[in-house]
Amino acid sequence: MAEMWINMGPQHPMTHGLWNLRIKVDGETIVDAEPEIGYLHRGYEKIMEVREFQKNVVLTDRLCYVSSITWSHCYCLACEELMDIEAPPRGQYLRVITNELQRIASHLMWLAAYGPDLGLLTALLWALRERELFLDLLQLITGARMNQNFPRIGGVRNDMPSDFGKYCRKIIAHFRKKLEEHEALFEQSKIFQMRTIGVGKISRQEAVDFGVTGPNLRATGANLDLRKLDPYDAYPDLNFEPIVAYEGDSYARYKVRMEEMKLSCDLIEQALDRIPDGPYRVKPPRRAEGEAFRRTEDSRGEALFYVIGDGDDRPYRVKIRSPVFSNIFAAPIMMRGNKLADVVAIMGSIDVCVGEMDK
Amino acid sequence: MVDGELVAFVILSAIEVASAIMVVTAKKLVHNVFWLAMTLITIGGIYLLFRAELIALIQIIVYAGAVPVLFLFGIMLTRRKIMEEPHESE
Amino acid sequence: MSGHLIDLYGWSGALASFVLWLLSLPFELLNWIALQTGAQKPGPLVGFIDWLAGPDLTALVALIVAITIVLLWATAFHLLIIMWIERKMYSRLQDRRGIMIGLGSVEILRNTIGRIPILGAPFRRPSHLGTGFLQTVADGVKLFQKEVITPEKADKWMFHTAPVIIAASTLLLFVAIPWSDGFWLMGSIENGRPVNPLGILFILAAFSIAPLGILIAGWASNNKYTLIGGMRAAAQLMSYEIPMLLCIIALVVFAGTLDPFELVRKQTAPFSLGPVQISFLPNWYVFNPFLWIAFVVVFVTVIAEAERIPFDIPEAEAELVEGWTTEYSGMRFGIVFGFKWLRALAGAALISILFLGGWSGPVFATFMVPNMAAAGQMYPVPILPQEFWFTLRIYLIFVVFVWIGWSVPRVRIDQILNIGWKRLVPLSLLSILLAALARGAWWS
Amino acid sequence: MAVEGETLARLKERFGEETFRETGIVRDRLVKIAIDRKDLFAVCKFLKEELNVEHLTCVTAVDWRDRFESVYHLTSWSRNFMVQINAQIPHDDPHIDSLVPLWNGASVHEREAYDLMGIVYDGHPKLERILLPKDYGFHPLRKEFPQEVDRQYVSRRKIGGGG
Amino acid sequence: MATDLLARYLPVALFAIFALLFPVGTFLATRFIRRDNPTPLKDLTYECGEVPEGEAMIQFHFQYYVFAIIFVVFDVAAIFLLLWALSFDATRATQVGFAAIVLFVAIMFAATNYALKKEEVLYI
Repeated sequence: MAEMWINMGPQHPMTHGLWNLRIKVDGETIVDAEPEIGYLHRGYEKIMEVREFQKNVVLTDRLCYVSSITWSHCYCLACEELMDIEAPPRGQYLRVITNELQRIASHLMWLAAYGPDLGLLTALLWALRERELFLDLLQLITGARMNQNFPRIGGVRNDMPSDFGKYCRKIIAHFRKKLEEHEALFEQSKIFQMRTIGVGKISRQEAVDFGVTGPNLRATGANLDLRKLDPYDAYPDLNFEPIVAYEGDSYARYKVRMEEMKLSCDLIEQALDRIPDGPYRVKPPRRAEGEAFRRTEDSRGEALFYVIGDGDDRPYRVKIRSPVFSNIFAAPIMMRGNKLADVVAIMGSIDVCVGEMDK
Repeated sequence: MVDGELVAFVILSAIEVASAIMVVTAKKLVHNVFWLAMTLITIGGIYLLFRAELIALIQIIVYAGAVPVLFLFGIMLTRRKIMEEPHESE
Repeated sequence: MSGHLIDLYGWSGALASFVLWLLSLPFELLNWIALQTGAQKPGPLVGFIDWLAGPDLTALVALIVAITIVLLWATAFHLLIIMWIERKMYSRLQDRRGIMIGLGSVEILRNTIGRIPILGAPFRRPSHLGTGFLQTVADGVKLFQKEVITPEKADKWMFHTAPVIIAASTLLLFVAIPWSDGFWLMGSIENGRPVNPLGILFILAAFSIAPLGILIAGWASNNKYTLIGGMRAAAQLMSYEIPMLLCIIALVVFAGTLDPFELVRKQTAPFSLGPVQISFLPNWYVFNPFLWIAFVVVFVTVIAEAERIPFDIPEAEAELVEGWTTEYSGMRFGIVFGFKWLRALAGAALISILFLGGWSGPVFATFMVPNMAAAGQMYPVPILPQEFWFTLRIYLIFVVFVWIGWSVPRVRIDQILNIGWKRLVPLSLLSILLAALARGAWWS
Repeated sequence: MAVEGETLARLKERFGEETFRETGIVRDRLVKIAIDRKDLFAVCKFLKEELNVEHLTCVTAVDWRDRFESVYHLTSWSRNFMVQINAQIPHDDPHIDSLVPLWNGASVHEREAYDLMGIVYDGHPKLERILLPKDYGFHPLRKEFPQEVDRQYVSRRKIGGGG
Repeated sequence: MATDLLARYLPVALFAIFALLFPVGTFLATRFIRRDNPTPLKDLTYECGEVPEGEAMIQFHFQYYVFAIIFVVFDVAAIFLLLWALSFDATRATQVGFAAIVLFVAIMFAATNYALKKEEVLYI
């Protein structure tokens, strides 16, 4: 029987962004798959070599437009490590709060994209409706909705408004109720279970071998959360347990992300309870020498910035490690043997963001 | 006065004979199936002229709806060289 | 502006009289020849003129007018309304307002009619307060102007033929669907009642042609997505024809006919099921407990036949871009895409005729109108016509379609086929057995 | 402190002091070693099989003008520590062993390093360009690849001539 | 009755002609309004913006062929059942006739199950 290669992308509804998934099918069964990326490569690592440390925060903001704060936060952590400074406690708590807000917004964006993938456009509108609330909160604290440019090397840009905590708690209480509706829309639908349970399975062994991180790894039963394992900022002060699911299929990945949104709500409330007074930013040195890296738990997995300074006020070399870059190349494992229609159910659950993947 | 029934019969049978010839002569197999379907539909029309309404409708349901689709599915499974002109790549 | 109008009238009037004169020339010539040869009028011409004035041609013209009315009624009226219902309804499900472009958004109308003091009020509304009914018209006009791209590698002849097959077979559904006791095309009058003994079978036959067109369209585009989409569509549509046919057989066991008029007539009577008689309930087959399974199965199959969301895998925009319609553009896309709603409309009408009492409805009051056929006689007409009740049912069924469609994800194709063959077919066979048992073994 | 010290000790015990140009504990749960390129595969195999380093976080290529460096960040999930390996590569012969036989996840990172820096990873099953077009002739992250402007920095003083 | 049948189908024949002319006429009518500007790139087969590799008109492993065969069989069987149902008369229904139909339906049911089981084996 003739097997044929099908291009899914770059102009395809399944690819949320510009990338290409080449699929080899035998009839409707997937024999092999091969991601092809680079359509959005902007040369971040080269550009960052000619800009000063502090100015690169603006660039790292634009790595992923749905979770910009987590990226610039990771870069700031790496630079702080390089310069041997530390953000003051209030700054650290503010970072945690904005990070978690951004994580919820990012997961909601994923949920919004996952619905239409499976043919449920209603989920898109509902999830975007809820995402607006968190964008409003981020706007309240940072002044912008999309590229917030909020973390700074040595802290954060500004303090939070005095009534921020009140609004935050109100919106989180509202969101918790709405999230139940979302779960009803998805999980109580037999068709959704038919489409996702047992689809796109990946074992824990393979996931670790292919460098899969984040919710996709935790869906295979690995209790690996960098907020717990390699804590940064104020995370050691907060009480939480990482979310784990055991099946390793699309449904488990969905479940982990849904539970993580609830966890993020908890974390925000804890951080609001414990946030200390004091300065929120220290002045960093202009120049730095040496090498340093920090990794954070991005909303999609393990984000890492490796920064080398040669004594100038610009980094000598910056390396960005995007979780999606590794996750997406594990997709062929999940796909083999599934049906053509499962491609969307699998790729949607991996949560691809092309901006950070192509750098 | 021209008999409308005769006109209908002549038109239908003309289409039928023409499609039947096309079934045999068309180059691509999918075209053949299309013309076969046309032939079968017009045969349904001729049944109707014989006042066999049920047979005509069953002809359309079974022969025009089901059989060509079965044939097409079968053709998709065939080797490429039968399907159209020889192609050197495979 | 006004000068232009008058000028236009002058031109058109002159043109019209010129054309009429040109048309009359051959007859003048024939007349002249006839006068020259001495005869009063040439023989063939007499027959022609008689035929022109005779009852045959009048009947033909009347039929063409009727067909045009039915076509416009289905495509222009109902298609636009159900598209509007769908778009508004799913917008409500998604917590938004949906299409809202109104007449006031048309600048010319706002500037002309909108200036009239009281009458023009609706045209002065801002564009975000309209009902959005004209949005579908605007979409149609836009598609009308779009370029038609024919892929180079496509089988051109088949590529352009396939949408014609699909559109024609879809339109052909409407010749057999009666809209009331008086508003129908296919049928004849016996004993003062309309009959069409095999009407439902004709609708099924028209439904069964579309898979062929879809398969050919998918193949002819020579595109991988269309090929797979076309095959899926064909497999799905024909798989769901069988349960539909079987469930209609179960219904026929009770009704004993495939005549839509007869079916509706039977459902107008008070409910009676063997020994059970309920006077206030109409005898709709949906109330018959032995046909509940059949009703559900027919409902599901109609959703699948219309390629609506839980079963819209043939199109499946998430993985197959637009399925078998991927390569179509311009009005060809508009036709094959828009006619999916027509299939849903026909399916809703079918459900309504089969199970929900068709166009029967309560008669609140009647008024007398003169009978055209017999002068001097009057006959009663209900205030709310039967077409109203039929349309109401169709729209309500369609609303349920929309409701289901926009709150569940899409089913995978092998799951669709499994549902069709492993669930619905056994269920419909069971429903035939139930019906036969109830009718034959139990009461006789 | 236990994990890092133990890791270093076992590495030294297995390969000897002279293999490592530099060893150190940078911070909690982070060990840094610098080695030559010929020892890379053996060290990594030891790390993976004996010391439970399951996860290769990323591979970075650095152009130090006189030499290349391939930097590996390895993570042990089960024992929760990280190893950073700096492997030196001569500038005129940018070849180093591929780690794909050990970690499949290394594949994409090595392809990226090859694409942007031009380091050839021997033994990689499919060493192709990943981010840039296949017919692109340069390795843009090398320092000799010119950046459009040397310094993207225009101060207010330069524009307005003061203040 | 005989003339009535054709009289009933005269509107259908005319309607069929209209139904054929409707899409054809629409397609022709757009020709006067739209502007065609074909370019080689535009006429390329759509493959998500990539240059298509290989052709679509190939031998395609379509896994639902069995369904097409069962469909034809079922179509014919359903027509038989339809004829039975149309002439079903409750007053004259005998137990033998009823048993025959039950047997027929049971055979259909068993045959489908067998075919689908086989299909699951043949699948892929």
